[in-house]
Amino acid sequence: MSNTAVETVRTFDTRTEAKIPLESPLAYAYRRSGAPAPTAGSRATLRERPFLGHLILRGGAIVLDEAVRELLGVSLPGEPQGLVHDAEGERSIQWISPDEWLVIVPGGEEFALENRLREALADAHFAISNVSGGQTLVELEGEAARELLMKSVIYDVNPSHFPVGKGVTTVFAKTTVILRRPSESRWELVVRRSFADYTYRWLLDAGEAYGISVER
Amino acid sequence: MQHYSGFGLVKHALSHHENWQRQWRNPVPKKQYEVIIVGGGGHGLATAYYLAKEFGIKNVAVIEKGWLGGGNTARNTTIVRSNYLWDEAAALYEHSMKLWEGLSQDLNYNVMFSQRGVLNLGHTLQDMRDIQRRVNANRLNGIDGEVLDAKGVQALVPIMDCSKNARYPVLGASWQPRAGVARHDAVAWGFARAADAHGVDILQQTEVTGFKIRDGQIHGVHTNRGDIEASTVGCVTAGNSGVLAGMAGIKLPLESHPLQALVSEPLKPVLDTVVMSNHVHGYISQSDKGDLVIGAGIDGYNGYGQRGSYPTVEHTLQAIVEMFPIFSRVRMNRQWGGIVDTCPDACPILSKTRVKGLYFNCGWGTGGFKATPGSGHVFAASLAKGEMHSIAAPFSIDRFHTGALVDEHGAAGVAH
Amino acid sequence: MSQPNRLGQGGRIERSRKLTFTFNGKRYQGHAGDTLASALLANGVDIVNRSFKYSRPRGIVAAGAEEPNAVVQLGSTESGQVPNVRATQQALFEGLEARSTNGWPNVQRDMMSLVGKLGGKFMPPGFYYKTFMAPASLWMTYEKYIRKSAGLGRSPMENDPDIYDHLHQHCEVLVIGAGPAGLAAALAAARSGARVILVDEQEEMGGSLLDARERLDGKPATQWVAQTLKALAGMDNVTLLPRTTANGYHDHNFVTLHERRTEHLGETAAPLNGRRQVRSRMHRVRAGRVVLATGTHERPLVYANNDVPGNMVAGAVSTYIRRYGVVPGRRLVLSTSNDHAYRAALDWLESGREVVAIADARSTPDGELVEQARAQGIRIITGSAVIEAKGDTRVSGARVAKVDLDGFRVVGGVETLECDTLASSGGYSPVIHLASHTGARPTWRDDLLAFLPTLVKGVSVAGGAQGVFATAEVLKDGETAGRQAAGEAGFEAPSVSLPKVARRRDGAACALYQVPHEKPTLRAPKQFVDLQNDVTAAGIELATREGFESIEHVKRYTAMGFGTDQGKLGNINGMAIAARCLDKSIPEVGTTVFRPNYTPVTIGAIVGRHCRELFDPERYTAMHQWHVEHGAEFEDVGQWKRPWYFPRKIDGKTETMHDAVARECRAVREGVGILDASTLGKIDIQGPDAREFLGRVYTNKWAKLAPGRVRYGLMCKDDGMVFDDGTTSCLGENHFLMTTTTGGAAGVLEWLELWHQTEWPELQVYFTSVTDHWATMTVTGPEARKLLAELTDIDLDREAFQFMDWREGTVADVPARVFRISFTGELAYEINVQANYAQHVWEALFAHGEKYDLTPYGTETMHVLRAEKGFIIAGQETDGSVTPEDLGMKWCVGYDKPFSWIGQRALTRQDTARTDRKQLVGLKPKDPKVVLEEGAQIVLDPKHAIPMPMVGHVTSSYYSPTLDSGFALAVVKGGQQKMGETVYLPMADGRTHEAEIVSTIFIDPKGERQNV
Amino acid sequence: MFYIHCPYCGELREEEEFHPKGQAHIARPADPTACTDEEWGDYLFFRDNPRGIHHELWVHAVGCRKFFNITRHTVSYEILETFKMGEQPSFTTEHPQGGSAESATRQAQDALQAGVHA
Repeated sequence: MSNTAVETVRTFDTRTEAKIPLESPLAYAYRRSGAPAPTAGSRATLRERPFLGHLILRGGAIVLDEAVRELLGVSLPGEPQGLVHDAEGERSIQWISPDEWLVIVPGGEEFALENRLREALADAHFAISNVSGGQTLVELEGEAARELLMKSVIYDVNPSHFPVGKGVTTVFAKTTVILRRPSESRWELVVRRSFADYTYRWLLDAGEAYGISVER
Repeated sequence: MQHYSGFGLVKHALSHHENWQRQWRNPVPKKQYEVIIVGGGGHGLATAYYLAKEFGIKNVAVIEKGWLGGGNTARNTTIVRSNYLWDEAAALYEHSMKLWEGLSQDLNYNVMFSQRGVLNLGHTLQDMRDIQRRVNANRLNGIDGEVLDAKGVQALVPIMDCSKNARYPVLGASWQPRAGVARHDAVAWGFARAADAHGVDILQQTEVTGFKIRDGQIHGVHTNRGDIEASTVGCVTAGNSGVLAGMAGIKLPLESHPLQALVSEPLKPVLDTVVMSNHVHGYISQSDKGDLVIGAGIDGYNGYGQRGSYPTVEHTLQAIVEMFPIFSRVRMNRQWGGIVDTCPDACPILSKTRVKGLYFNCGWGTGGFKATPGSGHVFAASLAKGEMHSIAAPFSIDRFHTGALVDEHGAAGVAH
Repeated sequence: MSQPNRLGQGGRIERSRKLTFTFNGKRYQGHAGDTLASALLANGVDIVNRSFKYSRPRGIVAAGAEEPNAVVQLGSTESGQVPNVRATQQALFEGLEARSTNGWPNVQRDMMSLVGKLGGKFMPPGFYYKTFMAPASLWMTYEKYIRKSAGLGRSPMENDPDIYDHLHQHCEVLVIGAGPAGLAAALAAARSGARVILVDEQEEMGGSLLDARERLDGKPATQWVAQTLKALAGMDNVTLLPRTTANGYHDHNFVTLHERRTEHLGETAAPLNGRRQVRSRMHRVRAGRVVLATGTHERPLVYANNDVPGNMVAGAVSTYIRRYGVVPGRRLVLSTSNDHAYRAALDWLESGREVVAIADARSTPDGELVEQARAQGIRIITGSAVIEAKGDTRVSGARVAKVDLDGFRVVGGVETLECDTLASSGGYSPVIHLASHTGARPTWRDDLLAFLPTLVKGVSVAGGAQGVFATAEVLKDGETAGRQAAGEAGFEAPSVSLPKVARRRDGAACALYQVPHEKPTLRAPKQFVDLQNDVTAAGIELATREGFESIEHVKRYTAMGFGTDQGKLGNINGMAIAARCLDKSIPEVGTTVFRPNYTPVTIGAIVGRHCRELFDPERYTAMHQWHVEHGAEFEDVGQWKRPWYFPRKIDGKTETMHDAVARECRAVREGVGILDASTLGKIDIQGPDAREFLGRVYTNKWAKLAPGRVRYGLMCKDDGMVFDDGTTSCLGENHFLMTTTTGGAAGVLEWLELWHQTEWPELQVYFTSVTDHWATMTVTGPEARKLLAELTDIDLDREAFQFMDWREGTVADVPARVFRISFTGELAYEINVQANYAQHVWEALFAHGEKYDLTPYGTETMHVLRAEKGFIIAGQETDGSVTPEDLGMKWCVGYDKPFSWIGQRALTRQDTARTDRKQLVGLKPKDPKVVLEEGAQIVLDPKHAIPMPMVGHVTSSYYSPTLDSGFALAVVKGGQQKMGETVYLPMADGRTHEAEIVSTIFIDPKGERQNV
Repeated sequence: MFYIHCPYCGELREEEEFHPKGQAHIARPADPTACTDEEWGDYLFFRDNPRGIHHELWVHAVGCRKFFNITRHTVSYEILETFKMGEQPSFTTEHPQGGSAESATRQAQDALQAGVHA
C-alpha cells in the first residue's frame, strides 16, 4: 500500500498503556473550588467526562465522508452545526467549519482511529490533529441547565432553535466553548484545558442559584 | 468683543442680562478670503484664531456644515495630557499643553482647564517597562512626569483597588501632574468668539461641496451657499476628511471609527484625578458637575453612526469596576459615540497635498481634543508661511510611503 | 403616624401591610404598593430636595421615570448606599432609609438657598465661562469650590455586597411597555406561538390602565389588565418582565433590559433559601421584531415659580389619587391646554377635596371631560393660564390671567387664586427615546404637537408612542402591531378580541409651552424648563441672544436635558422657547435625539458576573497546582498565570526576588533547572504546501529543513516590522509544529488563516491549535542530559540527538516529543507530553532531579538567561517599529527566497532602509553594580539642554549572577556601528549612568554550551 | 450590536463572535518587488473610508474561524449582505439596492432576522 500520508505526516500516540496517573483539565479546579454535592433543591448537575479521545479532522466533506462512515459508522454531518452520534452514543462527530470536524471517541481509541482514517484517506488533502490533552467534555443536566446556559453563552439555547443533534462554537462568558446538545436532557460543553478552571468557577457561581452540584 | 469678568457679570445682572452681545456673528459669506478653513470644530476654529491673532491673517472664513463645535469637540471625554512616547508626538502635544496653560486668559473665556493630573496605570511588567520608557523620554523632552509604584498610586487615589488580589494588580503608573481635563464645549465657543472678534467669518450651516482646483493650485471651494475663493484652504474635518479629500482627488490613510464614552449620574466629588488603564482597558475622571466620565477604545469597524457596539460599553464598565469596586452601585446615565478618524500609526496628519495651497489636518484619532490649541497653532503657522511648521513636519502624508511612521500605538491603546 | 394625604379608600396599595421608612432622619409610615414618592406625598412631605444651582426647595412633580426633583440618596449602611434614586420609581420597603441629596444643614433650611437667592441673578447660563479667570493662578482654587457644589448623591465608599448577572435572551417579538397597547400587542403576538417578551418598567404592569377612568367591557380597566396578564402568564412562549426597563435599543434589534429583582425588597439583596440572589439582572435581548408601546410623558407648562413644591404635572395627580390613594394637597388649580388633563380635577374632586378652578388656555373648550367638569360645578376660566405660582416652600396661590397665545402676552387683569397644589398640562410627548437610540431622528407633527419616532427596520410603534391617545384606538393599534410583528417573524397570528371601550369625545388641544408673564421673560420670576439642572426660560432666551441658535448649542450652553431625567419633562418646552426666541418653528431649531440609557442603570448590572474573580479568565498550565504548592510568585502574561520566580523559604524567611532569581540562574548555568513552557502557542501544520507556506510567513528559509530538525523563525507584518518569533519543527515532509510567543498564540493562528483564506487558498495546508494539548517542560543546564537520561528511552548521545533536533520516545514512561532547543544558551531539552500526563512527568523529573538540585525557575530567570545570550523577546525588544535587521538578525532573513515573503518588500522603503535606524545592541554599564532601568533613555551628550536628543532606550536589563554585573539590551541609533562607544543614561534621580555599547551576546559568544 | 449572518455557518450570530478586519478585497500586489514605495505604501495603509456602503472583511473568530465579507452601510449600520471569500458583492455604491452580482443564494439580512423560523 502506497501511503504517502503516513510517510509525510508524523503521527504519534500520546497515550500510554502504562499505569500513569492522569489529571484532567479540571483537576486544579476541583482542588481549588471543590465539588458541591447534590442537595434536595439541586436543579443543575455538572459532570466531567475526562480523558476522551478528541481529534480535529480537516478536509473537504466529500473527501472525508466515506472514510468517516466506514470507520465511525456514522455519516459526516455536512450541514453546519451538525452533531452525529453512533448507535451507542459513545462516538460523535461534529461540524465545526466547512472543512473542520470534531471527533470525540472513548479514550484510547483516538490513535487507532487516526491511523485508520489516514489509511482510508491516503493521498487526499486532509489533516488530523490529536487534541485529547487540550480539552475536556463537561456535561450539564437538570431542569435549570438551560437557564444556566442562558446566563453563560450568547447563543440561543431555546429548544426551538437548538434541537438535539446541534452543536456550535460560541462565546461562553469571556471564553470560547463548543456547545452541543446530544439529547433532550443533556448539554455538553467542550472546554479548552487552560480555560477549564475559569469555566468551572463561572458555572459554579452562576449555578449557585440553582443549587448546582458536581458529580465526580 | 465684550470683555468677560466677574465684574461684568454683576453689571449685566443688574440690567437683567438684557445687554449681552452675541458671542460670534452670523455673517454673510464674502466672495473671497485669504484663507478658508473647512471645518468649524475646535481645531478649525483654533487655526482661524491663531491665523488672525499670531500671523495677522484676519480675512479668514471658517466653513462649517452644521453648528460650530458640534462634532468630536462636543463628544470627547476632555482629557488633556502631553506624555507621549515619541519625540515628534511629544513635541506636538507639549506645544499644545503650553497653550492650554494660558488659554482661558488668552481667549477671555474660561475653558475650565483643570490640571488635576493624569495617571496611566501599569498592570504587567511590560506595562511598567513601557511606562518607564515613556516617562524617561518625557523628562528628557522637558515634559513633566514621574513613575509611581502601587503605593504612590494608592496615595493619590485612595478609592482605587490597588491590592494584590485584583485580577491584574496595579503595579504602578506614570503620573503627569500638569495634565487634566477641560470643558470641551467652551473650547470651541471660546475660540469661535475670539476668532470672530479678530474678524474671522464663521459660516455655519454652510457645506463644502467641492474644490476649485486649476493647474494643481487651489482657488477656492464650492458650497451650498455659492462659491468662495481663496488661494489657501485648510481642511480640518476629522471623520469627514476622507470624503473631502476625495473631492480633491486625494486619498488619505484614514479610517473613521466609532468611539464611545459614557457618564454616570452626578456624584459628590470622589475622584480628583484622571485615571487611565490600557491593560484593563478603561479610563475615568469626574467632571466639575460630578459625572464620572468614562471611556475606552474604539470599535473595530468603520462607522459614521455616532454609536458603537454595546459590548464595548460592558467591557469598559467591567474595567472601571475592577479598578473601582465602589462604583458598582453607581448608575450609568448616558452613553454616546463620536467618529474618530484614525491613522495607521495612531498619529495625526498635518500635511500639504499635491494640490498647491490645499492642506489637511486630520487623523487625530482619539487624541484630538487635547491637541486643539497646539494643532491650531502649528497649522495656522504652516498655512501662513506656506511651509509646514517644524513641529508639524513629521506628520506629513509622505510618511506612509517612506515608512517613517510615528507609531504611538503602544502609548495609545486606550482612547483618550 | 398618620398619613394626612392618604385617602380612606381606593388605590392599589395593600392597606393591611404597613411599612415604616425614614426620610431625612424622620420616620414615616406607608403601605406595601407605595413608591417612596407616594408615601412621602401621603405623609405631606413637600420638600424632597434642593435644586442644583439655586438651592431652591423642590417637591415631587411627576409619578414616573420623568421625575426631575425627587432624586434621593438611599441606604442605611455604607456599602448599601445608592445615589440618585428616583423616589417615584423606588418601591417602598420596610426600613427604607433615604435622604435628600442637597441642602445644608438640611433640606428645610438650606443655607445655600441664600446664595441661590442672592446669587441666582449672577448665575445666568454659562456664567462660569465668563468669570473665575483672574488671576489665572487661582482657577484651581475656584474650581475646588465649584466642585463642592457638584453632584447629586454620593458614591458608596465600601464595596458592593451585591451580585448581578446577565441573561442572554432571544425572542421573535419584544414588546416594550405593558400599558393598553403593549398588553394587546403581546397578547396578539403570543397567540401566534412566537416567543414573546413583554417588559415594563413599573412595579406593576398595566400602564395608564392602572389609573384610567375608562371602563373596559363595562368593568374597571384593571380587571382587563389582570385577566390579560393571567392569560399571558399561562403561555410558555411568553416571558413577562415587570420592574424591568428597556434602557438601550441597539443595532439590529439588540435591546438591553434592566430587571430590578430585589430593589423593591431592600437596599441589598437578601439570600433566598440560603443562596445569593442577584440584585438586578441585565437581559441582553436579540429580538426578531420590537414593538414600542412606551406611551407618553405629559409636558408641564412653563410659568413663573413653577418649581415651588406643590406644582405637579396633571397626570401625576391622577396617578397618586387612583393608584396610591394619595391626594397630594387640599386645594387644586389646574392649568391646561387640553382635555385629557381634566381627569386630574375630576379625580381630585371625587377624592373629596376642593378644585379651585381650571385655567384652560383654549377660548372655547367643549370636550366630554370639560362638560363633566362643568357639570360637577368646577369653575373653568377659559382663554387663560396660570402665569405664576405663589409661595415659598409650598404653593400658596396661583396667578391666573388671560393669555394671547399668538402674541405671547398676557391680556387683561391677573386674578390670584388661593390653592396649595398647581397641576399643569401642556400636552403629551410620545416616549420615543428608544426609537432614536440607533440614530433615527424623530419628526415633528404639528397636528399632534409632538415628535414621532422615525423607525428603523424591525421596529414598530403602537399607542401613545405614536400619537394614538384614545384607549379604544390604543388597544386596536397594539393588537395590530403585535400581530404584524409576529407575522413578519414568520408566525401567523389570529386576531384577538379586544374589550369594548366607550369612545370619549375630546376637543382639540392648543399649543402652549411657556406661559407669557406680565414682565418680559428676562425680568419675570424664574420660569423653569429643566428643573433638575435649573434651566429657565430666561436662560434659553439669553443663550439665543448670545448666538446659540441650534437646539444642540442651547442645550449645551444651558445644560438643559443633561440631568438624570434627560429632560423628559422639559426638552420639548425648551425647544419651543428657543423657537419662539429665534422666531422659528420647533423643527427648524432642530430635533431631539436621545441616547441610552432611557433611565440610569446600575453599573454593576452592566458588569454582571464579569467582576472580581471572574473579571477575566486566568489560564493555567497543567502544572499550576505544583507551582502554587511550591510557593511560586506569578506573572500575568496575557491571560496566563506564569510562575515568575520560586522564592525559597530559608530559616523561615522568604528569599527576595533578587536572591531567588540569582539562585535560579546559577542553577541553570551550573547544574540544571526546569521551566514550565506550556504557555507557548503551538500550531500543528499539515499539508503538501505547509513548507511553502512557512517560507512565505517567516523571514527565513524553510525549503530544506529535514524531518527531525528544528529551526528558529521570525515573522513580520507586510510593513517589515517583526511581530512574533518562535521555533518550528519539521515532523514529517508535510508536517510541522510551529511555536509562537505566549501572548501571540491566538494572533499568529489567525494571521496564518488570514493569509491562507484570503490570499493563498490554493496552498494545501491546514492549521490547528494544539497549545493546550501539550504540556512543555524545559530541562536545561549542564546536568540536563544526565537527568533526562534517567527517565527516557531516547538516545541522548550528542551526535545522535544534536542541537536543533527533535526526537520522540518516552519520558517517565509517558510518550513524549523532546526538542533540543535552547533559550538559555545551555544544553536544553524541551519535553512535550500530553497535558493529562504533565503532573506525573513533572514530578518524576523532580524525583530524579533531587540529586542534581533540579531547580524550578520562572519567567524572570528565563529573561535573564536569554538576555545574557542576546535572544530577543518579541514585544520587549520589539514594539512594532523594529525590523529583523534592526535586531541584528540578518542571518534570519532569506532575501533570495523565490517568493516575496511577508515583510520583505517594506524593508527597502526609503526610511526602512536607512542604516542609522535604531539597532539592537548590548550595553555594559561602566559601573558593574548598576542595573540600568528598563526604559531608560540613551543620549550621547548628557550635558545637552532639555530637550535632550535621545538615540535609543534600554529594552531589557538585569543583574547577571554569572557576570556578577548589570547588563542590558538596548536599541541605539546606528548602534551596530558604535561598538565600544560610550553612551549616557540620565535618570530621574539626577544620576547619569555611563555604559559601553557591546555585542548583544554576553555569555558564550560561540554558542558552545548549548551544543555540548 | 450587529447580528451577522455567517455565510459558512448559515445562520445569524452575535457580533461578539466576530472580529472586523478592515476593508474587503485588498489584494497583495502579485509582484511586490515591482512596486514603488508609493504603491507599497498604498497597499499597506490606504483604505476606502466611505460614508455609506462599505465592503468589509470579517472573521467568525469564535465560530467557524472563516474569513468572509460583509456589505454594510457605515451610517445606518445596516448589513446588506454577507458573502464568502471569492464572491463579489451584490450591493455597491453604484447598485445600492443590490443586483451588482449574482445573489440568488443570499437573503437580505432583515428577512433572515425576522424569519428565525422561516
